Amino acid sequence: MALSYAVPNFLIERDESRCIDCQVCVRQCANEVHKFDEDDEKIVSDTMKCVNCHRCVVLCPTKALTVREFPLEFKKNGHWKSDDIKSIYIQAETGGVLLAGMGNDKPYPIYWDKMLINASQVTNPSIDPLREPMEIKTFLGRKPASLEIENGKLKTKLPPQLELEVPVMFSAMSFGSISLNAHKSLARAAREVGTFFNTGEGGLHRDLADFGDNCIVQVASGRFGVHQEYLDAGSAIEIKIGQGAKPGIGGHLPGEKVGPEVSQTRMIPEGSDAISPAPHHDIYSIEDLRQLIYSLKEATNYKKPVFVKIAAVHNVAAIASGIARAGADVIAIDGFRGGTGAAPLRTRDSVGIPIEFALAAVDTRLRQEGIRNQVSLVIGGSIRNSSDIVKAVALGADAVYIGTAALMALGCHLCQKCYTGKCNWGIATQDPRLVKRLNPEIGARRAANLLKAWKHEIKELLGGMGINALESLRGNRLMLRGIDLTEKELEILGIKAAGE
Amino acid sequence: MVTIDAKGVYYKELNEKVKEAISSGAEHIELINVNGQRYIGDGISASAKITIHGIPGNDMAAFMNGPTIEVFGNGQDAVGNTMNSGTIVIHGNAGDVTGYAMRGGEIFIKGNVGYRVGIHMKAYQDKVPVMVIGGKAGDFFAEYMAGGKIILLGLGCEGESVVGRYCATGLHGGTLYIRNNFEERYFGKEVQRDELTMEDKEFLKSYLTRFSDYFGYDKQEILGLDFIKFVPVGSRPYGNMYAKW
Amino acid sequence: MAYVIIGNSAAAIGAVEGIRKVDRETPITLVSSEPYHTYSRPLISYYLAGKVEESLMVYRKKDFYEKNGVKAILGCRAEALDVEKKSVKLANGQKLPYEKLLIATGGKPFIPPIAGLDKKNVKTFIKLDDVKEIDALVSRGSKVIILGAGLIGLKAAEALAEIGAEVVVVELAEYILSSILDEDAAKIVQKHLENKGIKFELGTTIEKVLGDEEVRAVELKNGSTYTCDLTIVAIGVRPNLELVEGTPVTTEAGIVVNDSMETNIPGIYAAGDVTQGYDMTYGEKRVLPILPNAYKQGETAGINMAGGNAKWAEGFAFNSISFFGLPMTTAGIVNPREEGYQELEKCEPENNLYKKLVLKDGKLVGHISLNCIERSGILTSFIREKVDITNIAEKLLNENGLIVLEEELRHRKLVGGGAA
Amino acid sequence: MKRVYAKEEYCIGCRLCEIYCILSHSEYKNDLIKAFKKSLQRPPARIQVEEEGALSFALQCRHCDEAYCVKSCITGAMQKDPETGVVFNEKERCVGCWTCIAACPYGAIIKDETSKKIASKCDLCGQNETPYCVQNCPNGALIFSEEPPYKTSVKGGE
Repeated sequence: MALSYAVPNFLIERDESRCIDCQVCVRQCANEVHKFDEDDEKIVSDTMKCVNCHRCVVLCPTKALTVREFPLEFKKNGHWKSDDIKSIYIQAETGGVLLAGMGNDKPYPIYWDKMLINASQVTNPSIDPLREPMEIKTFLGRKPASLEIENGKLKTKLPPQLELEVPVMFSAMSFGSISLNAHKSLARAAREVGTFFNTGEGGLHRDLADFGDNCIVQVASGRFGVHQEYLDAGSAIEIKIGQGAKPGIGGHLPGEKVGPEVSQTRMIPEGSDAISPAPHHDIYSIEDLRQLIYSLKEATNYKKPVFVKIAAVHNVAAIASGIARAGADVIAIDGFRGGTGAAPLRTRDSVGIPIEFALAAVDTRLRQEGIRNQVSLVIGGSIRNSSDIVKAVALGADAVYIGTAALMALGCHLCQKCYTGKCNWGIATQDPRLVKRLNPEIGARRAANLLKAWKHEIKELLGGMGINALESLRGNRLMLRGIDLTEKELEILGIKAAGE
Repeated sequence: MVTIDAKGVYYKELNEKVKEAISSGAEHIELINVNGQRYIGDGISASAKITIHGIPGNDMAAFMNGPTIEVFGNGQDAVGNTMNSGTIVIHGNAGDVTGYAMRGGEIFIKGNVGYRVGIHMKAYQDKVPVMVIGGKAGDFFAEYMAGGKIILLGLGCEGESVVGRYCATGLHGGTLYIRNNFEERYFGKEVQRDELTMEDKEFLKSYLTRFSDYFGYDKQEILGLDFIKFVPVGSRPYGNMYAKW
Repeated sequence: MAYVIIGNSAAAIGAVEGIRKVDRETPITLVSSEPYHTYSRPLISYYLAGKVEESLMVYRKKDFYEKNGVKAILGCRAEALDVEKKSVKLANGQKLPYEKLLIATGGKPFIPPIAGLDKKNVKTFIKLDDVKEIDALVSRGSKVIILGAGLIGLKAAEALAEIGAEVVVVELAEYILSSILDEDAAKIVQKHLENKGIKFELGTTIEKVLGDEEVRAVELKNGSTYTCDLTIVAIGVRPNLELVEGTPVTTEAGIVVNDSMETNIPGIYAAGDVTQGYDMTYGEKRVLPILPNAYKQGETAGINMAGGNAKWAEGFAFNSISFFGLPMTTAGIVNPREEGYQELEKCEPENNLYKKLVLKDGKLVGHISLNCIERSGILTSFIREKVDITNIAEKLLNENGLIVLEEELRHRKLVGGGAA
Repeated sequence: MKRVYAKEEYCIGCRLCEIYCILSHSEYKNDLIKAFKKSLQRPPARIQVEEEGALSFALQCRHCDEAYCVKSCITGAMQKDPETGVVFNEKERCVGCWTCIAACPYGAIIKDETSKKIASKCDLCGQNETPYCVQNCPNGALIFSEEPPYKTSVKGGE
């Protein structure tokens, strides 16, 4: 084989004065970066293999390790950045489509950070959530245009609703793309906090059969693990049309990740590729989508809300309108920063639009068309913290999905190598030696803690605005002001500039 | 037997009636004057038989788990969509995406089928879906197929190709048995021909016998037909397409 | 009244502790012909080699008798047992009435019927007094003949070699340590001992003892002659049955006991090297002169004497011993003499390493771990627990771990410790 | 009594338990770097990780109610504290005969030949607090508890 032109990405620094040769790093690195050299009687590290996942750094009992960007620089070039050059080397060497994990990491503007939240001063006093009731319970599902009340009781029959104690759900991540222990962690956390996790297109493992009350089951183009019991198990069904990390293309779980458990859950033979085609082959139109929505409603006797999840793309507002009219109860929109276990790099980084714009556009459009009440809006694909959530709700979202943030709660250090199956944190892997690194008791506690913390923060932000119910903030764009935004951007977001 | 007259009945109401009949123990339900009502048999887990006179609408027997449905008429699009088990017999043609993503059960169609039929069929352990098509298939036949077996007889199609373009592209599991005329160039590069084994012959004999019985063909004549067997080149069609970023 | 214990070693101490598990009050009288506070008999070779001081040889701390309400009559033989009157007569004339009696008189060395072995410088190697006498007789360069290459003989040989004596071990069997090793393992150990200067004469015994008052030389049956300053007879111990001779207590090779350690006479118990108790690996009653068995028998007897309910039917041979740093543990049947046993071996003489597993019907009944003793108690536990190791025997030959166990047994081990 | 129990499904084979066990029994109780770099002869860890493929767990002395090591000890050095239940070895009287090793059904007693030959074993870090191994297990694979994590139908060892 000819010489590889690849250069190291990371530099591992070992402080010899701190290293006690305990070899925890050696044992913990699935990429085999560290090794004990018998001749020199010390640990040596192969920088080429390092993915900067921080597993060794975190577990090192004496904190003797540091990982840094490899300091090698290409000659300064305003156009050819180092990633551009490196990707050419890789492709020239392999002829392959560049595959990446997690979400778009390019320095596009983060619009969440260009919106500011209002607070009460003097007028309309703020509310202290520690003393006063603060309602952030959220119901997802179609709302009737009007309610009829008879003798003090609701007469109108409500379509099925999901009840959330926090306006945050764990977004769809399949068992296969993530480990069973990751699924267990999210399921338990969802139950503890009173929200939902989403199976993704990978079926529901038998160990999680009891978690149906906190589970959204997904139906995607590959229809893996989809059968009557599965549809019956979930509290809601999500038809996945697209996802933010890879709008317009399908998914592909490589055969090496299809071990016995994944095989059984997806109901496909061990070791075979699980290919989710780009489109559902029974959906080529809004009318076809309606057909699948109702086919699922028929199959579950109209008892469960049906979600339709799409990626945020250019004409998302029109598509969302069509979805609402097709009978979906909830529309989930995934922004261009949404994560994934594996996506072609170019798709991940250059397809789709920011969720902030998509959300504002969809909410506006549905209101204009007078059908906003017919669907709930759930957005995902970049939510990092509770203020992002508050801003999203003010822009019109009913709830948000978190994926990347949830995985970080479980230990993910965003090395973006999910597709290698060697996740050192036991999340994006099926290797039993790695999977057991994620203890679901610990994972569930961490994920639940995150949501609990955010719940408090949301209440505080609401209280600051003098609002005591999340419902009162929903679509209340007056609570937002833009900063560092163009006229057009402000117009799309439907918010005023700071100071206005 | 319970007979339900579907004339002028909205699909939702019709399907409710069918489900009610099944939950009250009916073993055989006859639907008459069916005219385009959708979702018949969807998601039903039972062993009942449903006989349909007329033309059922789209997504018949989607997610179905057990029943037998016999249609005296044509089927529409997405018959047996993602079905798990049961038997469907159609005394006519069937539309697009018939048997999409089906994982178990059987579909017998007397006539032709539309586009994208058998797409993404899959098998798991003892669940091996089977589709027997009397006539010809449209484009994208057996695309992305991951498991199961399809027999395509092409009866009455002499002189024209029994499959359309992009046949079996992306196929990575399952077996196709296709008779005589087809355009070789229509096939994706992911399939290859294979020899018929004794097991294949037994399988063909069993299903062709039932096909003949369902649709009144001369059994000896049908059993005498020759088939060409297609199997996947590999179970990982796109395994080497990617480079690690 | 109440409890009388004859003996002061592991079985007797086990009995005291057993009684006190059930009955904290009733006095116990303990009688020993030796004048010492209870001490560890196996430590006498360490004492001789100068590796342990006498004060550290105590088997239980100095306050043991006091704390446990034991009246210890030391240095006084129990001479006669009157079963009818329930009384033991001591050498000092005292008569000790008992309600429950434990006979834990141990073993006494067997002296073969060779003329001249009654001479002054012929010693045995059982008690502290033995080594004290030996210690007075030997010094660097002393020539010592040891008759018997068993555990005692070789421990004596090691100790004497360590203090600089020239040692010749004479053994009738074809290989050394024949009670705990097989021939392959014994060869390795013998070589190791020879490297340390010990000479062996195997397959022979003393034909003739030369000398007047003292032994000056021995002539062996194979024709060799060795001059010597000291002869140690260590060809085994026999149960010390003197106390029960002429009484209705049933004896065979030793005092016959049931699994409660009671003899045929109600109220009279026996434990330790004096008994013939059940050996689970052989499935028959045998004399099992090893310390852990003595303790367990004594403890069992004690509990039952005090009105508790204990059984001990898990006895089998097991030993851990080292010679000049070469450690070995062995247990159960290591040399099956009959058909129906499966033997797995790993033999690496270049590493002084040997391992053997003996199975019957898929279950482990014996093992030898020479120079690979780490975690060998797991093997011992398999014998005791009658674990079917058919599927893991090969793995066990290379690794003594719990990891090789199937899930159920592994979990059992992981949560072990509680008496439940 | 409270014992340290291993949950094999979450043991990640990092061996931090062994490392912290060494720390706990070193002269520098709070400084890993000193414990490893300054102690010339480190005694062996008293907890041992076993690993084969994806299966791994750490095991140390079970502090048996009916301890074979105690009953087999030829010198009386190995004892069970009647108050705390801790099985401990009195260094001074131990002669390193390893009979306890031959007796322990868990293989939990370790040869320590760093100075005088002695049998080394878990002492629950003095029982004052949570043992170091449990405190420092990064994945909750060791618990210090009255209740074992696995229900087994048959009694284990003793």
